[in-house]
Amino acid sequence: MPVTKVLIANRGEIAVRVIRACRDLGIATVAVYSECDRAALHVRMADEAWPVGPNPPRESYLRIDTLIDVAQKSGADAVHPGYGFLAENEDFARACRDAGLTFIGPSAEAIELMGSKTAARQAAIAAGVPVVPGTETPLDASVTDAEVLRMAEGIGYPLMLKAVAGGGGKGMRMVSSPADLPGALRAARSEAGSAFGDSAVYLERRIMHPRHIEVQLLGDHHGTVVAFVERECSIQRRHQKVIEESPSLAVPVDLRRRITSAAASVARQVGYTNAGTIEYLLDEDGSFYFLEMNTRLQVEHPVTEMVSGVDLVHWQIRIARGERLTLDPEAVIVPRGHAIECRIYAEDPDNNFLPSPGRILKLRVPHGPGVRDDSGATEGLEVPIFYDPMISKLIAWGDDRTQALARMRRALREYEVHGIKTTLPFFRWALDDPDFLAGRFDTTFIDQKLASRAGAPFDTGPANDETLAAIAAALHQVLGGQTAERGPTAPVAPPSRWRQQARAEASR
Amino acid sequence: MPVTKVLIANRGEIAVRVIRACRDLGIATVAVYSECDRAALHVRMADEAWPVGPNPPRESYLRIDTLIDVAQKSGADAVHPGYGFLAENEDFARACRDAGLTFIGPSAEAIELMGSKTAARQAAIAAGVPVVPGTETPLDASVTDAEVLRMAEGIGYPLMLKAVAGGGGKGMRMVSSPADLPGALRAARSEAGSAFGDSAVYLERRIMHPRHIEVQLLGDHHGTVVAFVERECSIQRRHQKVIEESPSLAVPVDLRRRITSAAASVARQVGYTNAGTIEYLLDEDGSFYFLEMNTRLQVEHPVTEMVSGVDLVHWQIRIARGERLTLDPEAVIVPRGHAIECRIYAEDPDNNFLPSPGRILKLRVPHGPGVRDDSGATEGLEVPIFYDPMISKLIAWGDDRTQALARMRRALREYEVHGIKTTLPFFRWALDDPDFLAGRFDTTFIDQKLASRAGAPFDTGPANDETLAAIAAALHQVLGGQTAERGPTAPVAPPSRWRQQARAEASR
Amino acid sequence: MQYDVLIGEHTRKVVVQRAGAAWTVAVDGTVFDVDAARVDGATLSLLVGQRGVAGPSRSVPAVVVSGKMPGALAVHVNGRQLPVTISESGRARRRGAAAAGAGPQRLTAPMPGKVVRVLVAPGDDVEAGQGLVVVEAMKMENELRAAKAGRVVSVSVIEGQSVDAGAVLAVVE
Amino acid sequence: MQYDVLIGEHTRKVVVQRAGAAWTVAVDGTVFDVDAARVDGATLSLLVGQRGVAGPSRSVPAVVVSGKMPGALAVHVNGRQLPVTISESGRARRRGAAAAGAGPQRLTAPMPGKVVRVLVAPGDDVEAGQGLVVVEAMKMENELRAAKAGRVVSVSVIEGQSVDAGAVLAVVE
Repeated sequence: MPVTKVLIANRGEIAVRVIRACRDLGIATVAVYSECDRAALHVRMADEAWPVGPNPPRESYLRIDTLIDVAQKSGADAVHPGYGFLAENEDFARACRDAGLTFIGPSAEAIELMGSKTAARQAAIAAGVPVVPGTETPLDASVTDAEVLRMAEGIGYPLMLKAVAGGGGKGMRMVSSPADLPGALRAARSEAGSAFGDSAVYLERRIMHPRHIEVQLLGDHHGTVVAFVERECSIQRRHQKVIEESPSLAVPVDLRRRITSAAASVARQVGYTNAGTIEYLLDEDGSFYFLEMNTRLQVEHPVTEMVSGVDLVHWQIRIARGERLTLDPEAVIVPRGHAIECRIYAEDPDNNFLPSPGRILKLRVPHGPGVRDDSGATEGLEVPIFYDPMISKLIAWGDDRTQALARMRRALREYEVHGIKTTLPFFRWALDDPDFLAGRFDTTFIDQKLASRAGAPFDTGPANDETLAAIAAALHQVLGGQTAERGPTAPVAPPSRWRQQARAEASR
Repeated sequence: MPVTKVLIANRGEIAVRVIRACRDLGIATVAVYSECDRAALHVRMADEAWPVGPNPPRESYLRIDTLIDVAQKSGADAVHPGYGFLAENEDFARACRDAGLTFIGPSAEAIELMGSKTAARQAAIAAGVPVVPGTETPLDASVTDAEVLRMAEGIGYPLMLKAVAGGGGKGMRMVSSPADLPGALRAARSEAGSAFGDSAVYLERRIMHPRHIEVQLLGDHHGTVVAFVERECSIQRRHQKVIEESPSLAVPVDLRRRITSAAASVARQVGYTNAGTIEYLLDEDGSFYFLEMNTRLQVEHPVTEMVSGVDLVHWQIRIARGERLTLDPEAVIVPRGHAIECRIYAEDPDNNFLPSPGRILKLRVPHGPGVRDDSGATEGLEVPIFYDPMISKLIAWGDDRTQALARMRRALREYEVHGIKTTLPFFRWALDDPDFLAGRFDTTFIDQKLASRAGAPFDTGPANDETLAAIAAALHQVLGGQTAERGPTAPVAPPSRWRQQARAEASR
Repeated sequence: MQYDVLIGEHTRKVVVQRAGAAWTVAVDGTVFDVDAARVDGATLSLLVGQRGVAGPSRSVPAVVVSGKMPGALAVHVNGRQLPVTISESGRARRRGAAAAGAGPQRLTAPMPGKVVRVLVAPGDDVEAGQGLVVVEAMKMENELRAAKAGRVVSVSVIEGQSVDAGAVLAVVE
Repeated sequence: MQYDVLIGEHTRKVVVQRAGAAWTVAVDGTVFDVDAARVDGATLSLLVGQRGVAGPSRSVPAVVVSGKMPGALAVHVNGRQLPVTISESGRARRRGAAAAGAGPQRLTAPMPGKVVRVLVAPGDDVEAGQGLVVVEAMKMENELRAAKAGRVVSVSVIEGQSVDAGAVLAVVE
């Protein structure tokens, strides 16, 4: 299957990431953009760029028909879906195939199969991989509360209600006693219905202090599957990963062998090709349970690249071309040093992590040894309100975890984004937390820490800072600084005015 | 020896590099600056910054007394010299020691010893390392032409005349026959005299097509010396390295063992501590000759860091603290992948590589997998005329040389510096040269290629580019772009006007 | 030059005087020696020393971005963003009060979005920090909270309604 | 709008017309459909298509920096720096000639430095590209060369002399 010109059906940093990989391989790139993304970095970096519609994803980045049409008009022979949007949509994968386009990802069948959590559980069981005890069939509206209660008895409390089509914590509820079940069931079904168009849920035993551990893998079209050293993704806020690292402090070598080979057998079980990830819950006693499979390249793939030396996007493309995996499976489960990633969002951590869209007036990105920044942001760019507010992934590598953390702390200090609020102060705080540094955490870590902080500001420091700010402000006036860094495009008045006010109020 | 607060007796990218290393280790930093460097990046990044005098190096960065004074006033307990300036000045190392400051580098004695090329040759011979046949004693003005001619007979023609105190190609002459010797001797001595204050020279057999290969090493204060996989530094313009890589295509594993252990024995021979580099000439027949030892951290150290995973500046500091080297000598001679560095200068490759000082109006630095940028430049900064015009070191890492080159090509394409000329177009050309890509080169490579190009422009492309430029210029007017990107500091009028004129004339 | 500089709740008197090539800056009476250099229109490199304590050697890079309202600045020092209101002495108090959001609190939408839940009704007493309205934007539900305790006097949106940035959602008195 | 755009030796007639949200740009008669968006005061994102060949889809990021002289621009496209002189039609020829350096060639110092060698004397005939004066700056010796063949009419510096940026070193006619 030829891959000489790739349409990237995505935006932001992952579109930029894929463009870079294509450049490395001498492959032409076609970007697509919604109205507000016209001047975005991925549009400027690609060889070609085509409009795909208005700002709402449903009318642009999710329009399969438009994307296929643009791919054909532009003469692309392959499509990379990135992550999110249509990356795990079997209809899109199928539409590409039907249009004679190479879909750089797994088969539509694999996406469909692993997209159903219950089907995925069955695949894992068939592969002899432990799963969290729970129901094996979807519980749609037709299943009565009484029946669900009966199943729940067999699993035991506390348990989790999860959406079959779920993800990102939507349609998820914890139930600690039979009495709570009916209400939770109703809530979860309606949330799932509105979020995924499918109200079916399933039951799962609640592991009390689990870590979220996942295994990246690659499969070629010749039956070879390679699994990589694990990623530690327990640092989550509201079920959203915010910090990932590799390797995990909680995974000794023997366990690593078990979870990686288990991941590989699940992939073989379903004839999986291209890049994918097996997610596990790791219990305190060291036992692990298959959680789900992500049939796409993941946001956090760089930490695996940093410790394995493997360019996963290069391999996605080479696999799609039909090349054979030549990686040494023994080598890629041995981490070279340690890597950690912080997902930097346009959110105000001192305001309940409220999205902070707007124009980036100044941007200073860290550099130097062991630092990598995968970003879609540039000075002058407007962070739109329509999409995921992640503006950058900051990755630090070190010979060991200590060095990786030190470099990340240094990079976070160097990183400057002006004009919008970001989660940088949150990460500066997190990387000084003794429990995090010691590796004492599970998936509830951040939410608990945040609760215990009761909204204490992250963007904080010695009172002396205010004195320095006063000095800077006065000299800025004296030295006649620019009255506004605004460029020719629309100013960010409303959000910024709002933030200003909110801050002033918050400081009462 | 405590190292808790480091004065960095340098400027530009290396000062920034050392500041980052100190940050990683939780060490406070003191920057120094000459008048024109007041707002430089290293000043802004350090914890403290102190003025050390006017712009000419002799009056600021080379003022030992001032630097020691600032170190003591600021309460620094250690000094890092970077490279260049006082990095290889034994008086400075001694002055630090006498002032009770830890000099983060080798001993004054080692600097002095290896600073004399003839003494260094004798040390190499004593360590059983081959040297280029030549004279073992300095030939100062007292040695007559007749005597020199006699020595030359013993060595054979063609031969090289080199300054004993030399470096950077100054006071260097090639002599192909006895007739040329007296004239060349006069020229070399006078050049050496004015450049180094020492007119003494020595003779060396001329290796016709040598590669410049060097071995990085570290020595601690407990007798341990570790040598790293070699660096290939044959890509030089006028005896100045411009592209370095590691490993070298010309060094098979067995040769690597020989040159690394030879390097280690020279270091042991002189009781060398901290970071240093042994430079070799590698002949076409695979025989290698000791050339000289650099008793400092080198510009090109990042390529070694990228393939070894070792932070050399961290180790410089840890060694200075008296820590023991814990690196596995077997591991660090096995390269992890391949790394390559391009030294980006503020020079106009299309104008005989004339320095191009001035103000950086816009700067876009490449990012993404495998790319590292060590730079002292930021937007708004003036590149001063008083110092080395290198503004950045761009380093690319890849799983193999092909991937490293691909990523470097991608990064060079992403790199944008506006307001001054840089050598970026030169590197874009070099990285497409088939001989370079195939590894067919020696130290004469670039100068030969440049000669054969007879000044053909590097900053070139399809005529179509001019059409696109015309479109951009017209729309820039129509859309009302800023009439000048000038900031509050002095404009760069003369150089830019000059360049403009030169360009217009060149295009006749 | 003399300025009133409001940061948070506290207004500082800042007096700036030339001192040769550098500056003497007094903040509420504490005197600093400051060497200031511009990098670009928004970026300053400050070297700060406290009078009698040390020379002006502490390196403080600062970025000052101007806001919409006159005198409203966002000042970035030590990786922190501090909203500052500055005015030449005498004219600060009123603007300060305004910036501090005295009087009725008008809860506005931070960005365009959809109201998914209204958590209070007119007449309700609310605590500082209590959630009032939930707006969905950027694929996330954002609970907008009361900045101070009071009584809800009006709610101007209903669930499912789309709102523009800056739209008033509710007023608390 | 109609412009005369001088690049190198060749002046192009560029006609720009609105076409809905985009533009039609004719360069010496060849018509392009162009979609243009500003990123900042100097940066443009262009999507270019040749009329009848393809839609405006080729992505061309361009940075346009203004020079000292009116109409003098440095345009960066495809990683190249192209000096451009632009003017509304009719007024380009003269400026163009000036920019092209017609008449006697005044060799000026690109930056402050020290004259280490003077390689020619008044009356010498020189080839295009021949070295005239060597100036040391940035720790390097830089040979300044004749842009075109001619006769040296004057040399205004001597060896060892310090020169400022822009100082005339020699004149070739």
